[in-house]
Amino acid sequence: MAGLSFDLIALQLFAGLALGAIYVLFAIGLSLIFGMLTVVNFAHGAFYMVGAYVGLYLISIGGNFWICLVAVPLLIGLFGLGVERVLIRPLYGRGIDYPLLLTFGLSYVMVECVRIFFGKTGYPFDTPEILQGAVNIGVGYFPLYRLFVIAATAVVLLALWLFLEKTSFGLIIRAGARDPQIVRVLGVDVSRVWLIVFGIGTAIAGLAGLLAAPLQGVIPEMGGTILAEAFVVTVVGGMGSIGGAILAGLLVGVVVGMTSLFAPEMAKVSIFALMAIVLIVRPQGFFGRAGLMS
Amino acid sequence: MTDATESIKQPDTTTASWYEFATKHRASIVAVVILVFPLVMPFTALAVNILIYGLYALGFNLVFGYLGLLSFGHAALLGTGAYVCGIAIVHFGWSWYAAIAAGLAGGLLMALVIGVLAIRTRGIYFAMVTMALSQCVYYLFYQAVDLTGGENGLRGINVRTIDLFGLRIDFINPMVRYYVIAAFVIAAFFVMSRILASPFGAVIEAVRENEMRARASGYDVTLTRLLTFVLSGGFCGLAGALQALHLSIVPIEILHYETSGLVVMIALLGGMGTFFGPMIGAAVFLVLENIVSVWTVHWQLIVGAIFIACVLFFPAGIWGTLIARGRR
Amino acid sequence: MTAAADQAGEIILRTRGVGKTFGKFVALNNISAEFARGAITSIIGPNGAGKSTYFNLLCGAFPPSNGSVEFEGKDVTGLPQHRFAHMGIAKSFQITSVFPQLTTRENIRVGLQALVSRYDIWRPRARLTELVERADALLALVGLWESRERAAKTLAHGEQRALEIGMALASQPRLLLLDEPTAGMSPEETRTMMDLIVKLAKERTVILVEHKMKLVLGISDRILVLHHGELLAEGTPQEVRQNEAVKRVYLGQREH
Amino acid sequence: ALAVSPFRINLLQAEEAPIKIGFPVPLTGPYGAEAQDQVRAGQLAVAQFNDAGGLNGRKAELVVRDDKLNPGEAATRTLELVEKEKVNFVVGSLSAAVQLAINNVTKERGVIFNSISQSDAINEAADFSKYTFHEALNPHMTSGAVGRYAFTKFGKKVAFLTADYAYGHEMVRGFLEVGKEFNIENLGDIRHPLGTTDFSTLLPRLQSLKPDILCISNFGRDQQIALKQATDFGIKKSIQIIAPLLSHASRVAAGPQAFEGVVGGCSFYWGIDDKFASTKAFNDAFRKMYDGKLPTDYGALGYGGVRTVLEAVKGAGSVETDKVVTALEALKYDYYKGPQYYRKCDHQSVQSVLVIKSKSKDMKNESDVFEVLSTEEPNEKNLRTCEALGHKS
Amino acid sequence: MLQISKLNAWYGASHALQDISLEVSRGEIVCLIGRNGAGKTTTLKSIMGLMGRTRGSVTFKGEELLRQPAHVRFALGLAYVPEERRIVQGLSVRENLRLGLVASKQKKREAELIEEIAVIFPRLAERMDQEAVTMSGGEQQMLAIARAMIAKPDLIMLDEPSEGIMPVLVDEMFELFRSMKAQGTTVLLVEQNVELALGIADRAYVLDQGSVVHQASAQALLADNEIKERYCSV
Ligand SMILES: Nc1ncnc2c1ncn2[C@@H]1O[C@H](COP(=O)(O)OP(=O)(O)OP(=O)(O)O)[C@@H](O)[C@H]1O
Ligand SMILES: Nc1ncnc2c1ncn2[C@@H]1O[C@H](COP(=O)(O)OP(=O)(O)OP(=O)(O)O)[C@@H](O)[C@H]1O
Ligand SMILES: [Mg+2]
Ligand SMILES: [Mg+2]
Repeated sequence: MAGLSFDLIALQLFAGLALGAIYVLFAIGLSLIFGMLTVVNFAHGAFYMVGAYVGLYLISIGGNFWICLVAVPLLIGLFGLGVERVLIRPLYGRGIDYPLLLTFGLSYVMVECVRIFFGKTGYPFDTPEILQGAVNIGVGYFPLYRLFVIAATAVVLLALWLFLEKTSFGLIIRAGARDPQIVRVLGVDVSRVWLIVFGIGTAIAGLAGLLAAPLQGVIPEMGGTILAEAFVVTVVGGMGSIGGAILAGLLVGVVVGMTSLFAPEMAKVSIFALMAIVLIVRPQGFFGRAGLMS
Repeated sequence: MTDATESIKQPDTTTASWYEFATKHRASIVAVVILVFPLVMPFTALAVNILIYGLYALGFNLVFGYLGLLSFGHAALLGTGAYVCGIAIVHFGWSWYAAIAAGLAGGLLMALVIGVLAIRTRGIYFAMVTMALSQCVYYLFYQAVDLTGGENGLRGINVRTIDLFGLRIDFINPMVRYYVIAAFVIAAFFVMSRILASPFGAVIEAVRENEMRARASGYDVTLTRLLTFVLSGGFCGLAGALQALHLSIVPIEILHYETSGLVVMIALLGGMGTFFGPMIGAAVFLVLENIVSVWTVHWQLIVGAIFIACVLFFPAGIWGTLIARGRR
Repeated sequence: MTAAADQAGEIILRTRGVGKTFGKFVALNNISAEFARGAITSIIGPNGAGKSTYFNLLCGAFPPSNGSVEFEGKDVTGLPQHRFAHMGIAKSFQITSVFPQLTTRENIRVGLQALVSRYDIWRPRARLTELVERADALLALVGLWESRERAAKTLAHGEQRALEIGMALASQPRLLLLDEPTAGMSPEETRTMMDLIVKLAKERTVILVEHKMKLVLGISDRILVLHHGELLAEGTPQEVRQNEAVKRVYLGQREH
Repeated sequence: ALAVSPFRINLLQAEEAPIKIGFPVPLTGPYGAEAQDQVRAGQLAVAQFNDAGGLNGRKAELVVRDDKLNPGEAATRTLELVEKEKVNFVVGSLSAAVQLAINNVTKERGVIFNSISQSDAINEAADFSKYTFHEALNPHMTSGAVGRYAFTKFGKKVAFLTADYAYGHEMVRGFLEVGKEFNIENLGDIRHPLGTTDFSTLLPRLQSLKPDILCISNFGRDQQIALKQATDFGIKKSIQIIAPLLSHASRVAAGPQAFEGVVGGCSFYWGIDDKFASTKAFNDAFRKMYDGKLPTDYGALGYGGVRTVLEAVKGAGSVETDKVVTALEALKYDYYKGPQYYRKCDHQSVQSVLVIKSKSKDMKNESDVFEVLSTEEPNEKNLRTCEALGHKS
Repeated sequence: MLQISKLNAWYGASHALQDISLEVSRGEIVCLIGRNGAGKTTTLKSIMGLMGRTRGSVTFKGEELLRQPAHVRFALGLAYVPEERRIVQGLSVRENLRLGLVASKQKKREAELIEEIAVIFPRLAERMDQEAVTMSGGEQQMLAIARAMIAKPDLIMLDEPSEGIMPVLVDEMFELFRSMKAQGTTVLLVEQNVELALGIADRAYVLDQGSVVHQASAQALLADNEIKERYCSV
């Protein structure tokens, strides 16, 4: 194949990092719920998909993308609160299997409801006007909208980091995941904390869905594929570690970027190969603590 | 973690009469059920699928329910069994029973490879490594188009008649197919019950319960885990081989992680760590999916809702709940 | 009289300069000690002195960072833990560690089985009736006969401690390591346990970690005192009791 | 005289079981909409057959099953259809792997299967049997038609973006074969895994190859996303994108922006009703039955697949397999898009291919999404030869 | 201050506590003694709200507790040191201590309070950033006590605090309880080291098989030979 210029490799690297940022956004909500509540949220992809559809709906009734950017996470977060309260709460302390099964069922229900209300075919989702087009980033052209998504990811991460590190929330959540009873004895209403975390996690999933919509359009099945990728990022980074998720997301992006260059058909399996290697060498992921959830 | 309120295995003196009856005549009940099963199912091919998935879940349950490791890569074991069996017939012209044996061996071997790599990890990480490795297996089979047919799947596993003690019987006949496959499944169930009742069965449970203590008691935890995983691979490999014969094709989807996920669901639905749970889970899941999907295209809504209800109201799974009721 | 008692006085276990570091922290430093067969040796020392760490080295839970462990004349350093159990070394855990969902009897039975059958996947275990009989005998010994059918996790704390000892005994060790066996037991049960330990020591070697000084001083043949990961003192109960350094860092002024 | 007494008719029907056509299609899953259209059109063909009196009064019935786009499920469902429902024929499928699975089950049991989805493999000797018919186009034909059109118009430097599976490879092979005639320069074939949702790491590479034409050989959602993201990356500014197959449903789902200016092939477009009376008749019948809805490409295939079988039954005067096979082989038909017939050696339907371009302006109605650029007439020369497929003679 | 009357509790079907009645006044040290399995832990768990099924009445500062979840009971000024210590895995010593503070209404800064407690348990101060579960048995016990004390509860319940603690420190610890009492904290103590416990306690209850079988002042109990015979040390 034609020569590999420096510019191409640099652009490819950038594309990989950019993709990594999007992975981080997909994964972070999952990681939060996964690592902190020990709930393997199989419905994460469904929340993501519903986020995109809610955005679609809001725009169709006259909203615009910027309103959606606020409203979608809010609505999906509220929905998440309801789900936690009614469905997930009875399952805490029963191990990781039950929430997993329940959210699996829930994802079926959510996807099917969307099919009933919006139909089986997908819809196009236009990139907002001022974010259309590509800009020169020095080594080549790159779509403006993708740059915007990266910025949005950074904002979400910063907010999350502040929330977890600058409040006692992070501490409570980490302790609560391992021994909720003692945390209760120490005066914390763990259920409320869990409720909030679940809400935040799903809100981020919804936001990710909305942001992904202009990249790929919306379709009821859109949550399925990202779920596996999000799991990989979460696990490679070490569960419950935000920093780990960021590092892993970017790494996965770069790995995909580079395999796309040299063996594109392996792009997908490279993610899993990476995960297998990382976990075989370091069973708890980059920043995970050993022993969690065993 | 917390004060989980699982059913404690406590033998009790006051047992419901049906339960007593059922335990006493366990073997005959199973035989009767297997005999009449295809007659009460919507169609025979479904009954065969249930047997096969039940066997698959049985093998999975050994690792999940008894050893306490959640594997998300069992599709690789099932799929390897299916492909090895199919390839033996299509490309090497092996006889059907040799191909089944090859499939079983393929499952064992694949389990050994995955097991050796993954067994060091724990908990959710184990689930993820096994999933990742099984994805790699998927890719391997996907790319080996000449052998496996790649995305188009492996076709041509057409076994029209089979030799049985000199008898040539018509394998196309659905009932014959059912009973031949049922014979294998029953044999597998028998072997499983021996394993669980064996001393090693106790070791498996001990390792699940408390790894540190098991080690101090003199058990090699890693080896026990590995051996259990490999045994499980044998059951799943056999299931895969039977599946290949039954459907006469091996779709690449058999290696997809959804197939791994499916077996988790089946085991949980039926009752993890119970002997008949996997088979019952397979029956309920597949029948439900079948009936509802003929009735409405929105079958996923109903199936999903039933899942949710099961988790909330029958956390021990269908069979697990029945046992708990029966013991009372 | 058993063989063990015949050979009393012979060295069953020896550590040569063993140490253990966790990251930068030196938990145990250069301990050389010998343990005589058939004796009760106690290890005492302040909290965090390194007693449990030392125990873990002796039973193979993890390998020492340096030095070597020798059991019955064989170098066993770095062997996996289950091999230690096969050789006849058993330990009880300081923090209770049982098989929570299994019944009390099954807990013991599984412990016993490790010596007989580990990888037999075919013969029914019900055939190993002898194991159940021995399990019942052990249950009676540690006073859990009545609770034999209860799941271990439903036992009260003290009962679980007794089960812990029973499980250590199950592997028929020649060397028994007991890490605070009576912690959490009522005085009455402690007394029973003490009697039991003395009885056990007739047939095997016992190494004991305890903070209950009356018990320790009463039954030990020899006492090692650890402090900050080092061997502070060593001797008969009398000698140790008189030792000023031991009084200062461990016993305190009150008469124990 | 028979028809006068309703009583007699009921009696007759009770005596003679209906002609059953098994119809496994992926009602759930990403191609649910297409499958729905296949069912609708199939029902139309059955209704027309029944209204015309059936086979001497014996009515037909479509037994629809959801194959969930999964070959294993499809094989199970086909077993159900054959063993339990005792269907006389099977028509259906919407994926290469699924049709091969169904075919493997039906050919073993001597049941006629008319496939209505694309694949090259099904024509090949290994999978073919005398009970196998292929109503749909195959990738070789669409790629050929689109290639012949595009390589003269847009340039000779060609790059490929291909889904890494048999169907994708088959499309590329088709392009390369016609490419030989036009001396195209192959700049490279980048293969992406099936189900890729992000092409951002592949597009810069393609851009740097600076081709005149980019062939996107994939289907469904892969294609929608690839086109959408290629648009975002500004690829269309300098490069003409072509695709062997543009499906109606994909275009609707992805919107005009993503598909704007893309040239591709298809088997049917409702807009050719000014050219063929059969098209008009089909459109009208479909509209009438389904509240003014227009049929799509996959719908037309469902219609053609069912109707050919039923017409052959009529021609054979029986539902006996061998007779129907003979009747099908002899059939010359024009049901919805001009003349067609099944080639003898591989039972491939020889038919026209439309070369279309996606519209983004001047749309008359919501189904008005393509403009037909040219029509390649049915011609056996555009198929792979029987020898190449491994058939004797 | 704490009043329990006719308290019953169950583990599944087994009736672990039967009509327990006892009371603790402000500023007292009250001791619960009894053999293994007598129901001491269960009593404390019921007071703290960790038992599934309970009946009867438990009032604290006049408020009925039984219907309240555990965190509300903490807010009312109750603290509990469980016998299994319940040191949280994956957290450092400091984080475990912080956990004791997240719900407290203390005005002082977190760091200050941690420093205060570190003065009482110097060993913890040395190990602030060690992962807590890797500490020695005794160290973990200290941490569990420190974690409960740090929020300055009105009533602290300790389940076998001297378990695994070395003799010098046991003495110091009981000294500490005495001084806590002096500062107005009420103490409800479960202890197997009966002599020592009675040495600092005001009153004691003897439990057996889920019922209170005896109650008396500490002095009286210490003098009681039968009690001494049965419950006092070796
Ligand atoms: N994994 C580890 N990482 C860091 N420090 C450790 C680790 N394990 C043990 N330690 C430290 O090593 C020292 C010795 O611990 P050890 O458990 O042996 O004490 P011990 O003598 O048994 O004390 P106790 O009587 O309190 O049980 C302790 O200070 C402990 O904190
Ligand atoms: N989780 C449980 N499930 C069932 N029964 C239990 C459970 N925990 C304790 N019990 C039983 O309840 C009774 C009271 O137990 P409790 O733990 O209160 O005793 P205790 O007085 O604290 O004993 P110890 O001194 O041994 O700690 C005991 O008979 C015990 O076996
Ligand atoms: Mg210790
Ligand atoms: Mg207690």
